[in-house]
Amino acid sequence: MTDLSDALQEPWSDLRLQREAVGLGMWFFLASEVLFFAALFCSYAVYRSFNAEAFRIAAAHTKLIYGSINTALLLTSSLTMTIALRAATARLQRMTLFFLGLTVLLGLAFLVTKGLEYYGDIEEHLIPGSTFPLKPAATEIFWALYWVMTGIHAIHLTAGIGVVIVVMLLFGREIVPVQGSTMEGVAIYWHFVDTVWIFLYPLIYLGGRT
Amino acid sequence: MRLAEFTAQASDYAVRVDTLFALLSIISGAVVALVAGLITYFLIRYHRGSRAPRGETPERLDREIEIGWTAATFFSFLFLFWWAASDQLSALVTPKNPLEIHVVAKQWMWRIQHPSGAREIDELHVPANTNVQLVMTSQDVIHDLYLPALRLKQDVLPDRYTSLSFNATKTGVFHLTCAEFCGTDHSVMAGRLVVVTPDEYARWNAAQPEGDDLAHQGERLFHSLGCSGCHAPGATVHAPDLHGLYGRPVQLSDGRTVAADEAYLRDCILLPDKNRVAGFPPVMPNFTGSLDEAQVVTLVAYIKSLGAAASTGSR
Amino acid sequence: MTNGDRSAHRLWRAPAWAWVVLMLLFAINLGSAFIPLGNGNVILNLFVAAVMVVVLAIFLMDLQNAQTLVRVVAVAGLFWVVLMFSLVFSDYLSRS
Amino acid sequence: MSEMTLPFAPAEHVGASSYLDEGHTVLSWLLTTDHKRIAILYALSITIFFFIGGVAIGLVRLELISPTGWFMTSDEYNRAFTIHGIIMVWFFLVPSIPATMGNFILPLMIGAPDVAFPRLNLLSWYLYVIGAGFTVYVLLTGGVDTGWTFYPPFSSNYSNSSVVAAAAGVFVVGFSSIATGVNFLATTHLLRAPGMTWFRLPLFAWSMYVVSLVMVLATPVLAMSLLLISAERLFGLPIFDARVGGDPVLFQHIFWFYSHPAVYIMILPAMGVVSEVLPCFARRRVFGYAFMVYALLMIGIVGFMVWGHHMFVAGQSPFANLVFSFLSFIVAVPSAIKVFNWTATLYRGQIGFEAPMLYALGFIGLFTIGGLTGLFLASVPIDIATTDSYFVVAHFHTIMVGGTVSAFMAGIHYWWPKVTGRMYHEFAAQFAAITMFLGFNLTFIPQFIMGWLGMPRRYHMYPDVFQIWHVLSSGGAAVLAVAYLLPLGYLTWSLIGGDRAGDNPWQATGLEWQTSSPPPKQNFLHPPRVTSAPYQYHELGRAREEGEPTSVSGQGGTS
Repeated sequence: MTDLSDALQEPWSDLRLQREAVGLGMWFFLASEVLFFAALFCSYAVYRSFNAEAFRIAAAHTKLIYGSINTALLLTSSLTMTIALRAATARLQRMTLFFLGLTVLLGLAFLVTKGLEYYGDIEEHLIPGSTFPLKPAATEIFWALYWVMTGIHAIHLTAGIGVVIVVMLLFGREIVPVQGSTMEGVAIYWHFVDTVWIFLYPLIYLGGRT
Repeated sequence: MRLAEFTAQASDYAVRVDTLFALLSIISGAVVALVAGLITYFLIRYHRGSRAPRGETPERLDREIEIGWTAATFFSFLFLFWWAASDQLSALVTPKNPLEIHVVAKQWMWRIQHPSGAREIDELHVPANTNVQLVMTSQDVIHDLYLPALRLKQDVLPDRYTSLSFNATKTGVFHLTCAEFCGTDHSVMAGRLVVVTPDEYARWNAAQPEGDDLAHQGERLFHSLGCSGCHAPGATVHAPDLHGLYGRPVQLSDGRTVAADEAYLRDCILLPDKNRVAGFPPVMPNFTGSLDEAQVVTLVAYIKSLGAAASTGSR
Repeated sequence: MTNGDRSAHRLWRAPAWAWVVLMLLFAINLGSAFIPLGNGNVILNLFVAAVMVVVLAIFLMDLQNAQTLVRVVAVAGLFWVVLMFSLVFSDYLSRS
Repeated sequence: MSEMTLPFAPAEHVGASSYLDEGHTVLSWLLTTDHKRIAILYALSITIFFFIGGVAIGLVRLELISPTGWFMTSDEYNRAFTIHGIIMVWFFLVPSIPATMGNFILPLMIGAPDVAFPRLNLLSWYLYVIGAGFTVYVLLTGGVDTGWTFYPPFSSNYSNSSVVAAAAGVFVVGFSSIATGVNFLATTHLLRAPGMTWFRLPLFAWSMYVVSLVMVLATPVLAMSLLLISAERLFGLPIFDARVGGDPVLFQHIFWFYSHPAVYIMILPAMGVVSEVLPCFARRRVFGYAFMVYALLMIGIVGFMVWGHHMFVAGQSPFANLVFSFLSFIVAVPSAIKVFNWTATLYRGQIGFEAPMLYALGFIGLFTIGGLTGLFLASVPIDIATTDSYFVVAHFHTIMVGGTVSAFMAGIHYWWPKVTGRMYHEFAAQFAAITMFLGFNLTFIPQFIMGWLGMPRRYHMYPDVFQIWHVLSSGGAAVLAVAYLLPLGYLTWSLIGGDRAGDNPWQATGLEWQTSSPPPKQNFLHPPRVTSAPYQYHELGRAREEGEPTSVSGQGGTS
């Protein structure tokens, strides 16, 4: 059980309590993140309720295929992340690393798809400004929100990927033992990013398809 | 400049606001006196080493005191809310057929357009004892029309109409100024509110150089911009008839029904795609950038006059 | 991983089921978007999304095993979101 | 030694090395994860920014002596009051008490060896420094002129100043408050000493808990509002652009969803400090402890529902105005309860007039005035008449400066001996406290008056009928400036020439007084155990009357 004491950090005297603290701290941070996105969703809701038609027209120009592929990718990455966490708790180091790697790959695939989608959007001049092709004017608001929402989500995901890679290095070189409190926080964060996407998907891609 | 330009009570509403202010001041004064008095008394009587008796107060009493003053505070605040809210609600009732004066704010001036067509800058002439409604919009950032003598203030927003209703009871010259920070010369975006008797107001209007009233200015603009090419009854292009439109409910192409008020008409001119009327093709050009707010005001006034004309049958 | 195999099996079975449910819900959302329901579309879509998030939170984020406190925190965020939406809309829905 | 009591200045503490002796290099400070050292880092940085913000407003007050201005252009004036607002709100008031006293005292008070995430704590200070860096950059590149409220479309499309950099600074410093908040929440939940139940927590710890909650839940919304106007300014994404159907008022909703609770971020810790200082110098338990806790929670939660009272004239619907007006009256109830409870705490006390007590009494007076004028502004008609006038300016300064800064000074003096191990010069401090109270009133009472008379805020040039009030106010500001500079002098002097304080110079209860001054790195040489409710000052008094040896009983002791 020597590796257990390695996992302990100041000021904790008990690994169970330390994991609990990391989980709790992470959940408090997520509550904060929820409010961060809530401000964005609230703006979206206000504008959509007053410009339903414009939002329908604008949403029809989003790339449904890319959005759907990305939804599947992220949902799957949540699965691999959960398995990685369970493996870490069971102290299966190689399995943890394998599933973390899979998660990173799925996340990167998401970003690549997102990049292709952005490329298509830019080709179609779907950036609010003088060359913006859609009418009425409020479609610009939808697309402004589109860029901000997906952009912020992508930044969150990129941060998540970065953290997972760092954690993999720490685990791989056995600087930090897998069963410590680290995985707890990483996994909760990753799922949260997925959660945000689950709401973004219908709001951005599923409007105006009928 | 005299202080009375700010502090005069130029309307009944101002008197009511001052009464509420006085009431709150008295209550607050009493609370401050009570708290300060008690603290001072305790500080003197129970300063360290004094001979006043000490000892515990019974816990049950503490609890009752606590509940007592919570309830007392709560109910007095409820009373104050009721008083303030009823003042507010009575002020919200817009009087019928007010004299409608348009205010366009821009960095850093106030442009006023009277229904007669008279215009002025940084000065607002209004008749006393008349219901006046200011309909205001901004050409750039958010401004705020502040009339201290009327105790009134309202933000003036870009691309939206806000309004301010009052009935001034005192003639005289009062202050008018911008209260929402709007950039470099915010502090000098000020002018005068001139309350005159209705007779003088009529005389003042007549003396203004501009001959046409707002609606006629709008009519000229309507023709010169080519609006009449589509919106005239005999036009070949399929466009909505504007006669009697003002105030009527309009069915839009996305299923909503809205009242054709000033904001709606304004949007129709500047953002024709926002509220497309059901059954018409989207061919209306967008006038954003080619019209300033003052011109939009005249066009809206013209369309409103069409509504009035249709109902009286004079056209 | 010699004796880890059987336990590994246990590790991924429950999450895998949750994943299957999530993918099904996702398919429902995607499919229903093409059925004209008017305003019903967005309501249905958001409802399904909410169910997905609940499934994800309970089974993948392990709220099922979490302490009461953590669950309270998870719900607290939502309470404040409701506050924000209801008070913001108290303005917008009553504007004339 | 019984479980209940701890002999005063126990022998075993003598010779224990303090946190200050754990390394003297600059790096030992910059890389520290000790909550006490991080508190000191924070204290130094916010002091610097307090004086930068103070210089800005000093220039503004000097300029306002003349109704037509005399040494600034209007643009310079606008930049001066904007930078004053941004720095004072986000770089001084918001972190003031939580990041310094909260960081230092909270773990001690609940008997923890450190905060839950010490490295996150250090990160939060670095985030503050990065945010501060942006702000300094803004200062050096000519400033920002939007007012601290960043209202679009002025901020997004019209201002010609460093709006994005200023917003970035505030955005980053926001994450430092979130980090502090998360840390305190986890600490309070999981690191309380054995026996420290929730209803044995001192009120300062409770206030830190509630304020952390508000920080964590409100700050991200500010971050988003600033992000959106930056996106609009940088990339032309028309989110609040009325020309395409956007609504600038929506920004105000989002902004005030944070910025009203931000007032509670500033005032709740102040209430916590005063709730520690008053019972100590009145030698009396806090009157109605449970009600004080509920009041804190009520203020924290209902405080989120009142933001619309900043928007009564902004184009918000009249119905929403009434809803927000009602909720604003409701949130005033718990604040009133707190004032009554503090007053009742003095009843039958043994009141001493040391500097912390004077500051705390000043707080109660100013908070009462500030709170009552809040009722004026909660009433829609009076708010319509006075919003955006000096009445509002005076109101929120009375709460935020009169209240929070008084309490901040009270706390600094109260815990100074614990933090440094030295006593400051008592008379100098008393003098400064009284000067501060008088200077404050001289500054802001004229502002209340001219605000009600109709003087709008953010005015560079103003109608000359208000000059007398402006001159009085500027005079008061000069007195206030002296009162703020005095502590800088005598507190610094106390580090060199102050008397040794001893572990518990005030004979206060509370776990932070049961360790040595300054405390050792791990806070307690023996893990403390708590056996009774806080503020057992009456026990102490009784013990003294009965001629028992001086001992600090009450909140626990070492086990």
